[in-house]
Amino acid sequence: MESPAPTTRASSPPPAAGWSLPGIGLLKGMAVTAVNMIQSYYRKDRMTTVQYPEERAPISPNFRNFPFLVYDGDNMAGLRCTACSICEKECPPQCIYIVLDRDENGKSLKRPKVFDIDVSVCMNCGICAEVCPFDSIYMDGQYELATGDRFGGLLFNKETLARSTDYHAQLRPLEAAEVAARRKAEEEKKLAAQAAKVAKAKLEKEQKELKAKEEQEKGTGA
Amino acid sequence: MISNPFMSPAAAPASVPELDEDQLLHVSLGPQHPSTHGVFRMNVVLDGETVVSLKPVFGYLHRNHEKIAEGVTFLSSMPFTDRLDYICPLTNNWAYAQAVEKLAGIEVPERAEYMRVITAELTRLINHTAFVGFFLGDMGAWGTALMYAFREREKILDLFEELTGARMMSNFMRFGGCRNDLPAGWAAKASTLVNEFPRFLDELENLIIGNEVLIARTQNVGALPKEALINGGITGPMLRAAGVAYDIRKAEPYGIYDRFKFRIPLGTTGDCYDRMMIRFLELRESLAILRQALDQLPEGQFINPKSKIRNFKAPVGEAYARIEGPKGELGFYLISDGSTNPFRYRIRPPSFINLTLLEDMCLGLDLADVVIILGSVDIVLGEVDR
Amino acid sequence: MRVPALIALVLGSFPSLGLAATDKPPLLTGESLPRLPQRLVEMALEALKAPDWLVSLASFATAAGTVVAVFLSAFALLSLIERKTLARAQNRLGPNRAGIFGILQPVADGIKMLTKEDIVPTKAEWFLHLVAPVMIVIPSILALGVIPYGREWLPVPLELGLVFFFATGTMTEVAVFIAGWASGSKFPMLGAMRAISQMISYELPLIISALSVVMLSGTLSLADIVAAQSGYHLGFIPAWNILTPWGFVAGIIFLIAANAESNRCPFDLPEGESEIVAGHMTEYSGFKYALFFMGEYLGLFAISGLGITLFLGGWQAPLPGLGFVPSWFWFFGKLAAIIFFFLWVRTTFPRVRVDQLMRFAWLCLIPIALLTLPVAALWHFTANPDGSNGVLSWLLCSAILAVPFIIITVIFNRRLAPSLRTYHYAE
Amino acid sequence: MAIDQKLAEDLKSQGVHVTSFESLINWGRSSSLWPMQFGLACCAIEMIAATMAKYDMARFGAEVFRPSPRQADLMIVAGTVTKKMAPQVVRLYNQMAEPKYVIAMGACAISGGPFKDGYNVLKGIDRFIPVDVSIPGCPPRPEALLHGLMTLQKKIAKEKLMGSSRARHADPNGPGDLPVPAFGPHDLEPTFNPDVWNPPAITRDASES
Amino acid sequence: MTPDLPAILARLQAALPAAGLVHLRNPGPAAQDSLLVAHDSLVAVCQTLRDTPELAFDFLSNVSGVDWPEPAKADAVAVPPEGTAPAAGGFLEVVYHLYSTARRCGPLVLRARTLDRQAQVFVPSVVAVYRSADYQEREIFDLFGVIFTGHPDLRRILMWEEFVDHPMRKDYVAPDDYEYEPTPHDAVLEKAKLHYPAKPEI
Repeated sequence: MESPAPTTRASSPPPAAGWSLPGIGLLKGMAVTAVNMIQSYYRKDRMTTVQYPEERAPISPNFRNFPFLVYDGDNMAGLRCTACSICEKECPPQCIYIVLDRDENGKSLKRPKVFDIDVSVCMNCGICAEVCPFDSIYMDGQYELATGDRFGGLLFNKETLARSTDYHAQLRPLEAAEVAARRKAEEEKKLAAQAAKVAKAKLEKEQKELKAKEEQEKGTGA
Repeated sequence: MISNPFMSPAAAPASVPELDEDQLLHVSLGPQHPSTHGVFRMNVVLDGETVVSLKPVFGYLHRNHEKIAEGVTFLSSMPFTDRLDYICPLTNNWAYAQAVEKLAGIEVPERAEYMRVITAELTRLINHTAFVGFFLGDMGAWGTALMYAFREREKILDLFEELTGARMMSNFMRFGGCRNDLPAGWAAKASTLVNEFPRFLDELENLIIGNEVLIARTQNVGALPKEALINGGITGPMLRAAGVAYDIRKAEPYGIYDRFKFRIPLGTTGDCYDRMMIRFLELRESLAILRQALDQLPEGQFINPKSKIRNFKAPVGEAYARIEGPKGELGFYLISDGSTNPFRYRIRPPSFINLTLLEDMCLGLDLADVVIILGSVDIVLGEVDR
Repeated sequence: MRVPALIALVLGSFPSLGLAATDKPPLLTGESLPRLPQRLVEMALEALKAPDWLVSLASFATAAGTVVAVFLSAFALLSLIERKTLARAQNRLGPNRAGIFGILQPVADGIKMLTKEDIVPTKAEWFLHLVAPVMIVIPSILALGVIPYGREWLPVPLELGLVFFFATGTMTEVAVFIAGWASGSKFPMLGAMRAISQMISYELPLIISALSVVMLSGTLSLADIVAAQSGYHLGFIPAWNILTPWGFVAGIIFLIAANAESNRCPFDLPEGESEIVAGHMTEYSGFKYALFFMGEYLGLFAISGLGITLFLGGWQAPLPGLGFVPSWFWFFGKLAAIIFFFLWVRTTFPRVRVDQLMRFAWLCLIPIALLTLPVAALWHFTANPDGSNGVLSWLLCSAILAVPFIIITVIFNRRLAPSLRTYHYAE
Repeated sequence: MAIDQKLAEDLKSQGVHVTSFESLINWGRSSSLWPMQFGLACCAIEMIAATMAKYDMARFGAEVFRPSPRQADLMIVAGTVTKKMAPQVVRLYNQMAEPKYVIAMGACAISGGPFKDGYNVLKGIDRFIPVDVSIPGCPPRPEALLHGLMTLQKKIAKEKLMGSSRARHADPNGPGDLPVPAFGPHDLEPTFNPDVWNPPAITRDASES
Repeated sequence: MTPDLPAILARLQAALPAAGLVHLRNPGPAAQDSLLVAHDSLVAVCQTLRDTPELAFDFLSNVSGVDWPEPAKADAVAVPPEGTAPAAGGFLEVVYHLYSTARRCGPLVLRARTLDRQAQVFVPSVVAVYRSADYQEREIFDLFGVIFTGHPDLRRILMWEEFVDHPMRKDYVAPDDYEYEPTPHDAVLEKAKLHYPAKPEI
């Protein structure tokens, strides 16, 4: 149960000599600031200021700020979102509001009628993008959203949120390519499965017909 | 009642010296005060400029984290932990993930453990350099040290942004691993940073540790005997500055800390100067850990494939897990009743409990010392009030 | 008590004003450029056959106006340069968007300050609250009037210039205390208490270190003190007081005390914002606050100017053969160097604590400053007949002055040096 | 600040002067926004980062963080405003000298953000003090804060100092000190200031789901 | 390392025969068992744990309050020995996590329970033994309403003095400030509905 007592080893990490003059520390410090002051005129690592509106520091493509919705094709009709409400439930600050669109018979159209995100509440956690099973919500890097209109300007509806797949590909090339490849594979798999199903059905039908024919032939034969 | 030998004179009211009430000046430092590191408040009674009583007032940033966490799923609390100690979100992530892993018995793949160590130690670099900057700022040094600290911090934040997608609020760790793998070339960039960091440390040490004004301000200020510190629940660099060799990374190695060779720096007196120096020395040790971890970084999975993201439920039970955060012992105490939400979610915040002995440290000193002592405790209000 | 003395001083020196205006060198040379407005006014009034007293008064007003204008623009410039220098030391750019290189930043600040609401807290004494900022600015301007800026540029040639300077300087303390008291709030009061104890404590080393210069120059007139530092040793070393053992020590003491007197970092305790918010200025807004700011900077100019006059040879050129450059250029060059030094210190140092500040003044600065007086006398009596000092004199004076420094070093190494601390590692 | 009616009319007759005077003042105010040294939570760290070397808010003349509200022009509410803190914030706002501006930085300051369901969290500081610019994000990047500052500068540049549409602080009859909420047994009293906070009515749910 | 709970229990029972100590089992994978301590002996148990050199639990890491409106749930999380009668009603619980810095051992989990959730909400304070409990006990008093007898300065710590509720209790009702909720669902929707404008009569 006992662990050995910690072994201590004496050493004096600030390698100061035994005798120091008062004021040396101050002068050393002043030397540091002087070096920084002078070098700031010609060394890049001593002048790190990026003059924001004109210059911009590179921002990683992984940077996430607020979510956006992806649509396939050219317009909102291709919105991938199926209004399944998983993100709405998982969103830690509950800033997503989704209403499922239904036709006149009350049947689900698998698309959102309302999809609002209150970016004045959103905490940029990215959990919505993580849990979405339909690859439809991703995190945007856009951050210049300051506004004087607190109520109108910060409640994003689905038109404001929608972005094309191209936008996604431009923003996060790696992620978008991966998603596109996976979706394509799934699509192909689905198509293949469908084709296989059709083929199988066809085969079965043919076999059935064949059987029926045989039986008929048998019947006629008998 | 059993007497506590570590009780402060103020807690035992009989021993307060008789003072003429008219001579005393009641000052409320905070909640909006330049050097209370946020919205901390202290009701100070001064005799001249000497502190005769100091009562901290908390709660100005009480954001009900624990209550909110009981109402959301286990995973949804992860981004909230970022906002506890907002200077070092990744260690908070780790502490919480570790508690849930303990609660649910989830294994963590080796690569993920390495990623956790690397991010946690980078976080320690951020915290300790920023501490030094803020500490100097409390002494009225016009932010030069802070500027240098933040200059280096920005480099680490760029790494974090690439890895986790956010500068501060990383939300990176998941139960059983991390959210995503290291991007291509990230480890090389981190290595470069780690190799260049000592140069900056030399510069910062030249600027600070020999400064006679700083020495005069910090030496023999705020020291307490180590037994009192342990009894008061003080942890982290503050405890080690007094010479107690207690670092959870060594005492109870979590993650894979037992694989690395590193040392725990210890002070002797435990005054504010030692507290600062211990942080300088810990920075060097963190760099040693980082070098080893980046060298040994194995290939493999970054998250346990068995762990679920959606609809995660922990088995009935409770768990208390803690890590050595940059500010001290950060613990999470979780009770699960088997549902998707924790039944009880409690944080053991190092900043909050390290303030227990604030009054003891400040009594009889100057108002200016109070500011330094508070700075040397290294608090973050998000964690103090939660 | 001081105020009547002040008035007597000013009135007593009025006749001497005429002296400055009697000689008539050519109207415009580099040397006399700063006196151009004064001369023009004089000529205009003389042409109009104005009475002598009017000419004298107008000339005085214009001279004073020139100084005020020069230093107000210097104040504006310094407020920008300070921010830029601080920024550069911190690897930033500093203000650069208001005008080219941010040159209009002080203008913007001024406009904003002027148009900002003036708040008088309900608990404040409104009259004193109003008077304090004005009282901060006036003595600084008065003090600026007696400093010789150039060979021909001495706005008010007072015989007792040094006394006048220190007399006006003490008024700042009263003003700061009034500001703290009149605000009717705790932090300003704490700040004022700190300020008053600090300023009184540092006034002593300041005056004592100036005294050694007075002893050797044998005059209280600042112009004569500058004149006493003219010439060059060995043909190229300027005969400035700072380049003597006693002058060196007294100069450094003066520099430190001046820094403390003008409440600059690391002695900015009265407004120590990490402790007592903004000290005596906490309750001031708008233009009153700007006046405090202005008073502080003008005070800085004045005390640096005095330091230059006493120890750095005033407007004297640093090397022989530079006579073609106007003398006031040297003065302002030295001023810029000293101010830059103050800024540099500000970027680096943390603030000291109240009791340490006091102990430093009373146990360190004042004894050493007192020691410079006998050393200065020794210097005087061991001088060669031609006024220069031999090697023996140098060694003797330096040795005496080294004693306190050795004592300090020993104490420092026994009690505070960073090498005293050892740290252990637990595996 | 108030300019009397007659002078205003006189100036109006020489329109040019009024406009140039106005734009000069607005330029001065927008180029010298001194923020109050006042950080609440996480966003304060990004606010500090914005003043640091990489982003350098000083370029806009806005690095002079004044610890005293009297000398500050801009209150950057950076972080969660709790109910316990709200009266202090309102008091600080009242202590600032006109013209004063408020930036709500980050989700918490705008609306309570992720913590809005907490019992001690104020759902947006605009419930008690007028906010000029809101910067969403949790926390907003330092660039976003600079963008917010520039948005505010543009807003100040358009301010009218006289006439019916003049800015709040140029109106001598404008609101004086805002009422400071009191601590009640369960919540702040009142929970919002109706003179300042007028949210649009929401009719969700009935028609939609 | 994890402490050897049965050994500690035996030692405590030897030192304090009157202390009502019950070993509660943790059913989860963490397997952090706990000791339920009776009110009267809590301070004495802590004192013994701290001062016995072989135990040397000198460091009280964490004190947390838990609200158990349903005692069955509490028994499921911290399983009592077979045959113990379940509690009659809900109660408040204080959980202590102790460590030994010298022996590098912990956590030792202690639990103390109040008699009910309304009137008998007393638990003795351990500040006299562990000062680190000071602010944590105040926090539990503030948020759960447990009254720590013998605490030197028991005041609200996080909420303001005028506040009357104990918000961390499970039955706490948060104040109604749901005037503007653009994205409501679940519980928030119910509360926000109260603020929707009245529908015009058709």
